[in-house]
Amino acid sequence: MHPLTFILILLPFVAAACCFWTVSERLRSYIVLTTGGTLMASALLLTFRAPFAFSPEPVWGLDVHDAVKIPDFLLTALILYYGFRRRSFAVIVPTAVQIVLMLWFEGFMIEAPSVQAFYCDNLSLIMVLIISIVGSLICFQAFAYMKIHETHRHLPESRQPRFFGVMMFFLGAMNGLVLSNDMSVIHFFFEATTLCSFLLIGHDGDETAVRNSVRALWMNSLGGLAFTVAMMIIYRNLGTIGLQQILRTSPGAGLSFLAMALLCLAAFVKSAQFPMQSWLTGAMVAPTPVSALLHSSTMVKVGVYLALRLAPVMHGSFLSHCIAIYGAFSFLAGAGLAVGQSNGKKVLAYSTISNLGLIFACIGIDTPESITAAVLLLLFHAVVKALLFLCVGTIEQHIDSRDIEDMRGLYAKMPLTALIAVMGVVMMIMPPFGLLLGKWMAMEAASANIFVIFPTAVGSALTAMYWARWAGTLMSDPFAGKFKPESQPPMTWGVLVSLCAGAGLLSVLSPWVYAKLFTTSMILHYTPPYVLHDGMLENAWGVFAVLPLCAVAVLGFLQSIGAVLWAATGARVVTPYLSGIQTEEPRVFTGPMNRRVQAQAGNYYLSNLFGERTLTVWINLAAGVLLILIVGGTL
Amino acid sequence: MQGEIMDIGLDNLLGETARIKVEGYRFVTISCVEINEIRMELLYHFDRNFQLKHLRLSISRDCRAPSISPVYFAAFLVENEIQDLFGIRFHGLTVDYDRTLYLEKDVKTAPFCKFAVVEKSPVCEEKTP
Amino acid sequence: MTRTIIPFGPQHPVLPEPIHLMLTLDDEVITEAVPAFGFVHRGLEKLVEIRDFHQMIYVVERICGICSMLHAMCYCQGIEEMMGIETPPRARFLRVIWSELHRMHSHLLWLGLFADSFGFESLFMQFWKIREKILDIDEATTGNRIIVSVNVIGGVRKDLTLEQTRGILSELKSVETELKRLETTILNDYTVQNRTVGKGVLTAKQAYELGLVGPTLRASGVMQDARMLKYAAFDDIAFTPVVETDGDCYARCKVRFREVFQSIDLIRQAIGKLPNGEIAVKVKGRPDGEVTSRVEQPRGEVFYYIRANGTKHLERLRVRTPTFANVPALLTMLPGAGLSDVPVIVLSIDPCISCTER
Amino acid sequence: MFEKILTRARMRSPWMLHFDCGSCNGCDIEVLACLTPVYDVERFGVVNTGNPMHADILLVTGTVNHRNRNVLRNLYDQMPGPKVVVAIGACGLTGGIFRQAWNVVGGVDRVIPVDVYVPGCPAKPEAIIDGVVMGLEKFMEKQHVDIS
Amino acid sequence: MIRHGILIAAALIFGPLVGGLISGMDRILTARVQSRIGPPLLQPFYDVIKLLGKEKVVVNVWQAFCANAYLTAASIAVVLLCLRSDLLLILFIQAVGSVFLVVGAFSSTSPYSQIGAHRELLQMLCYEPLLILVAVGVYLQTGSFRIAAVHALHQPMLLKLPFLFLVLGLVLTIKLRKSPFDLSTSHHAHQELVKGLLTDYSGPLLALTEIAHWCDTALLLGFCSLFWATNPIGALLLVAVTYLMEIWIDNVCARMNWRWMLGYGWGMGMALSLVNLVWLYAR
Repeated sequence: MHPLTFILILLPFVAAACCFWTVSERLRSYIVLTTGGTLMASALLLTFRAPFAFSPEPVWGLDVHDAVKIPDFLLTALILYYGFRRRSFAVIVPTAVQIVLMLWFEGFMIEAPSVQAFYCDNLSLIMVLIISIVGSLICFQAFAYMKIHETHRHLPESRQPRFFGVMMFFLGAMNGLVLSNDMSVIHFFFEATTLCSFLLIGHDGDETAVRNSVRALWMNSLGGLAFTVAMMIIYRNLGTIGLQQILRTSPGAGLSFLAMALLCLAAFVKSAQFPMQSWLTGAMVAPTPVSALLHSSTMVKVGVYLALRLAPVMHGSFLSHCIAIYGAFSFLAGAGLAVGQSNGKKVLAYSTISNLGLIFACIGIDTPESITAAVLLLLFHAVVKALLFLCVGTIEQHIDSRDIEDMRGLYAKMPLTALIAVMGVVMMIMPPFGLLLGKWMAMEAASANIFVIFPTAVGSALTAMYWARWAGTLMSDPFAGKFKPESQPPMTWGVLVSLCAGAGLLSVLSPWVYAKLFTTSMILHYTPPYVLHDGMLENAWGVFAVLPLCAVAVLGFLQSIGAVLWAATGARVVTPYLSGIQTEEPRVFTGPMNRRVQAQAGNYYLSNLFGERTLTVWINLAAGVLLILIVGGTL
Repeated sequence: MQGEIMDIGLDNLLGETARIKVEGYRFVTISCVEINEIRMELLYHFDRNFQLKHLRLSISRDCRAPSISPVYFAAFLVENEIQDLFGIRFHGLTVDYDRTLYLEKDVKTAPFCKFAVVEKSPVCEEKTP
Repeated sequence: MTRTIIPFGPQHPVLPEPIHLMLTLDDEVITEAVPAFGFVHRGLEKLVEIRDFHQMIYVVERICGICSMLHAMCYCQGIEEMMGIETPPRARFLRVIWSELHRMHSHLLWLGLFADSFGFESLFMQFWKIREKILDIDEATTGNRIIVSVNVIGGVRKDLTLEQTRGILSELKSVETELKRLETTILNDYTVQNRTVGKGVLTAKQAYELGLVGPTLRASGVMQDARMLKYAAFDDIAFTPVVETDGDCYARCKVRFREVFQSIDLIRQAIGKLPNGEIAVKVKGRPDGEVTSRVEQPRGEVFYYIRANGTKHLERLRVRTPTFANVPALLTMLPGAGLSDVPVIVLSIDPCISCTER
Repeated sequence: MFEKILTRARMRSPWMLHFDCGSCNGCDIEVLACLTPVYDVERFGVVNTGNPMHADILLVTGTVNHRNRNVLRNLYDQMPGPKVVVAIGACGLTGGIFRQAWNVVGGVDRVIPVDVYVPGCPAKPEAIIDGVVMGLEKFMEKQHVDIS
Repeated sequence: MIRHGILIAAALIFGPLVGGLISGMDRILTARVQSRIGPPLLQPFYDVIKLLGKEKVVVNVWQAFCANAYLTAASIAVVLLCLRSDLLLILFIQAVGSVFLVVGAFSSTSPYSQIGAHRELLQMLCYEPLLILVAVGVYLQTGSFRIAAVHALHQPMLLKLPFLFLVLGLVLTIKLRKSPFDLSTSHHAHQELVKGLLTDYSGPLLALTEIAHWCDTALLLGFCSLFWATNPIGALLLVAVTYLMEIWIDNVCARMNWRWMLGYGWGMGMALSLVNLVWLYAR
């Protein structure tokens, strides 16, 4: 297990350095491919090893805690430097305070911590799998993407070495974060991801990119500050900064809920929950692989990961209830804002916020069922959302727009990508796919709480609305004769297809994924809430027939495809109904003055109901109140 | 015929119309009558409390008439109709169907004319008022 | 805001007749409405060259099937004025009776279609059920349901017997009671009011300046009704126009609904005062000169300009139908309305496209 | 066997599309009147679909003019087979009183094939219903045509 | 296993059959309300058989996919109802059908079809949360989302969930496309959107959507019947009364617009559910 852990954490760092110094594109692609492949293999191998905990032998008298200390300071100092360089007061102040606090903590407070440096249970394992497999796939796709991206932008010299360097570095940092047990080590990786995010958002270097990257940086450094303070309070109260040690304290034994609240605050910031969502929506200026990797499937998941870790100790507390309501609210608000968007990436961003909110709600409810829901949502959301992001990226490079309106009838232009995107949408909202399984669990678990179930119910309807609208828009197209997939670099379609297939397969296997995660070694020590038999997940009050439904879905799918073939061969093709004045061109009718007019139907974005500008103010206000409630309630 | 009839020329049509509007008359319609090979007659009918007033404009077939639709919006429809059916062109129409209100694209004739049915491009313009 | 462009018509289930409206919408709110015509244009006015002035009655009756009687009446009155013919009093009263019956069936038809335009199918059925009674009267008295063809120059072709007048009065009685029952629904129902009140508002000034006519104008508070010209027998019949002031679709509905009762009243008066005597006079000579003639049709005032040259063929027949005058109102009312209000607003002027284009 | 059931179903479920081609409204409103309580053509399964994609029977009233002939053609083409066209009224048959007007093409059969002619000016609802029922019988002949 | 097989087969056959019969009865009753005689009882079946035998005319081949998927989802939902499975799951699957119907309508470029699709989405937006809340009410009453638990009750749920039953009635009105909610498409075509989202479904595909709609009807009425699950006669009576109310509402209302629907549906539905749920929680 030691080598696997080290490979997972250190190999990306080495690869990052190599990428950074490699000019040759071919060599760089080999580096990334090898690293990605190794990471995937190691992550898969790790599944057989978990759970475990260990500390490596000190090298030259330095254990992991000490080894990270200096880089941690360097990293924070680097953030401070960027704060000065961008002249952002909002970055400088929290970072400076953070450095001072850290100096005090490391210098005066902490004594040799005797905690294990690394710890891996099923939760970490899921995160590692997501990071290593989905992350690597995204990095592969980034090759094809960045090539076109840079051609579009006519850069004098390629910035790809830096880009891939940061991406690789990020993978290592993420693996480190989820495998660490020592909170100060986690803090180091936490800050590292912030920095990576900052660098990647600002990658294109234009004005909006820089502005949005600074916004992401200051918001996240607030999170970092909250994390530091929480760490100090915990150490003062409990005398340890090992996560497992904290979790083992029985509730009420000197555990400070303020610290928990602060940690949750840090988690909310990382997961871009309201009212700190604007950094994530701003981050959409980054190249799409970045959005896919950092801002949907991995980095934003750090927040829910942290909260999940802490869930057992918060069980039944006021804080926990507040988080549940806050999460449900976030789910609703995110979905509402997504309805009002026509910018594809923004829809994805809000949908991410919304889904993370749902996960938080599950964590807040804190029953075995809801925790199961949270974990499944986390897993499936990562895969499917990454897929959708990559689809949008690919589409964007073909049609030069990320607006949903411009994707109208995309099926005619790029059938493969359009179909995969529609599949992605289907997997987002429909049974028997994993996300809906998670949502089903979440709703059944939330039913006991009226404050949670109301926003969840409405939010879920909104979610279905904006996804269905998008899927429909992609397919909105006059009759296209035969299915001819567009030509795309293998790196692109390969990744898309494998993510899509992977998500589908994972959905079919979800009962066994559940079994693996919850029954072989219980996640977070919860008793497994569902019984698995005949491929169905059952508990006392509900049953989700995963496997039978999958079987029926496959049959239905095949039959429907048969219908498509039937329609494609035997049917007469007519132009759509246009009040009898259609012309031979599919969308054109003869209008007034004998002009040929193109009929069109724009999507409804209900801008006066779900307009971003007005709605955001109210949502931020409400979320602010809830946050005050969360933090204030613990005092 | 009921009501007062005024003969007017191309140059004072718009002025008269505007005056009539100020007096509170409503627009009723325009009737076009083909007199002979050259002349056409446009009758502008107005109404105020069931009192009719008619402006009679004699116009050469190949002249453009000024449109009164900027004064009376409702006139645009009938002017377009006359354009289509009699071939008299109006300029300054608020909504100009360009002879497609009733006619298909390929029709170059003026279907309601007895004497000279083929449309000619207008050669004379009236003096601008 | 996203743009939507819809071809509304020529074939569209809420439009009984082909007219095309190119609607541009932002989020179901109309920003622009451009109409296209010519789907019904036949060029009837030019038929004066082929048909003589007697035969033209049959043509003008078919300008529009719904107001056919009033077209013919207007035409005949014009020719009569031109030729100096004095129609016998009984014919004038009979014209009033049939024209008001025509107005009733037209308004009932409209009320049904209007109810249908906001999806109130059962109300549509009820109004059309009542309307059948009027058509039965028409059929019993003239031999045809819709195009009654009673007018000739110099009078009418058919007479009413005493039994027939009694029959009409008793039928009207039952029509009146049945209509009273529907009053609460069409005027006071919450859902109906929701769909009609405040939709397609025209102020009195707007309505007047656009040159609107008929119920559309009167619903905006302008008291103008061609029956005030006291043509036919209206000088002997007590008559005050129905006027509403709100100027919205609801007001138009109310005006028409009240006008049905008014028509019942007018018919009763006409039958009560029906003088005895001839129903038509012989016509001699050919028309010459020019004349204008106006009659209040169900949809508003129709304007005929007739020019004759002493031959049996008229020189020019110009018909300005009420819908032709009301179309500009449509273009003023539609922008700003919602897509779901389009049928309601379009129907609120009671469009008759076959009149408009002739 | 299935053919029999199908033909039976077709004859019992004629969905109609009404297109006013330039009629004077006389026949139009009579067509609508067929749907209303006194005549209630839904007894025979007739539904006014208003949409060519769903219709089996096309009821055309009025004369064809130069502009709406394309519309009529379009609507006819959009209807899935087997389909029946019923021309209603004197104008729909020949152009009627309007046939000499300048913008009149003539009867409906100048543009699309007509199966049933319903005379009258305007045609009475009874006649229209009769025409529709006669149209239904055409389905017997058409059962093998039009659909592949 | 055999019992399950029989149940599934029964659901697949009788679901649409019952839905079709109800639709036939609906048409007769509606006609009677409108002083007409109306079509024969089996009219919906004639319609569907005729449609199945019509020429294949398509606008976009994916409509075939969507119509099929709609039918599949709708019938699975009915099957699960008969198997007395999880209520929430059934609702989700039912929603799948609607989504596919909408996507199919989107795939035509006709603006009528697309606007119809949008309105259908708004209708779903209106009724989906309400349906979930009704299911939550059932859960709070029985302690389980399984329909089997409803059947185990000793007294009708209606007594404890009267307001939620009203909410279900509201949903039913929207779902059955009755006035005032026949926004996206309606049974008779006199509306601004022609046939709305069904505009470009034609022939056999339209038949599929029609059968699927029967399934939906059967499903929702089955849901209604759960509120008096203790007694089959009571259940039947409840469903009959509910459906008569629907027909009555359909015939005394004008069609409203979607803004009103969202306002009224959410306002009324949420308020009623809130009252009922709070009462259940408080107990």
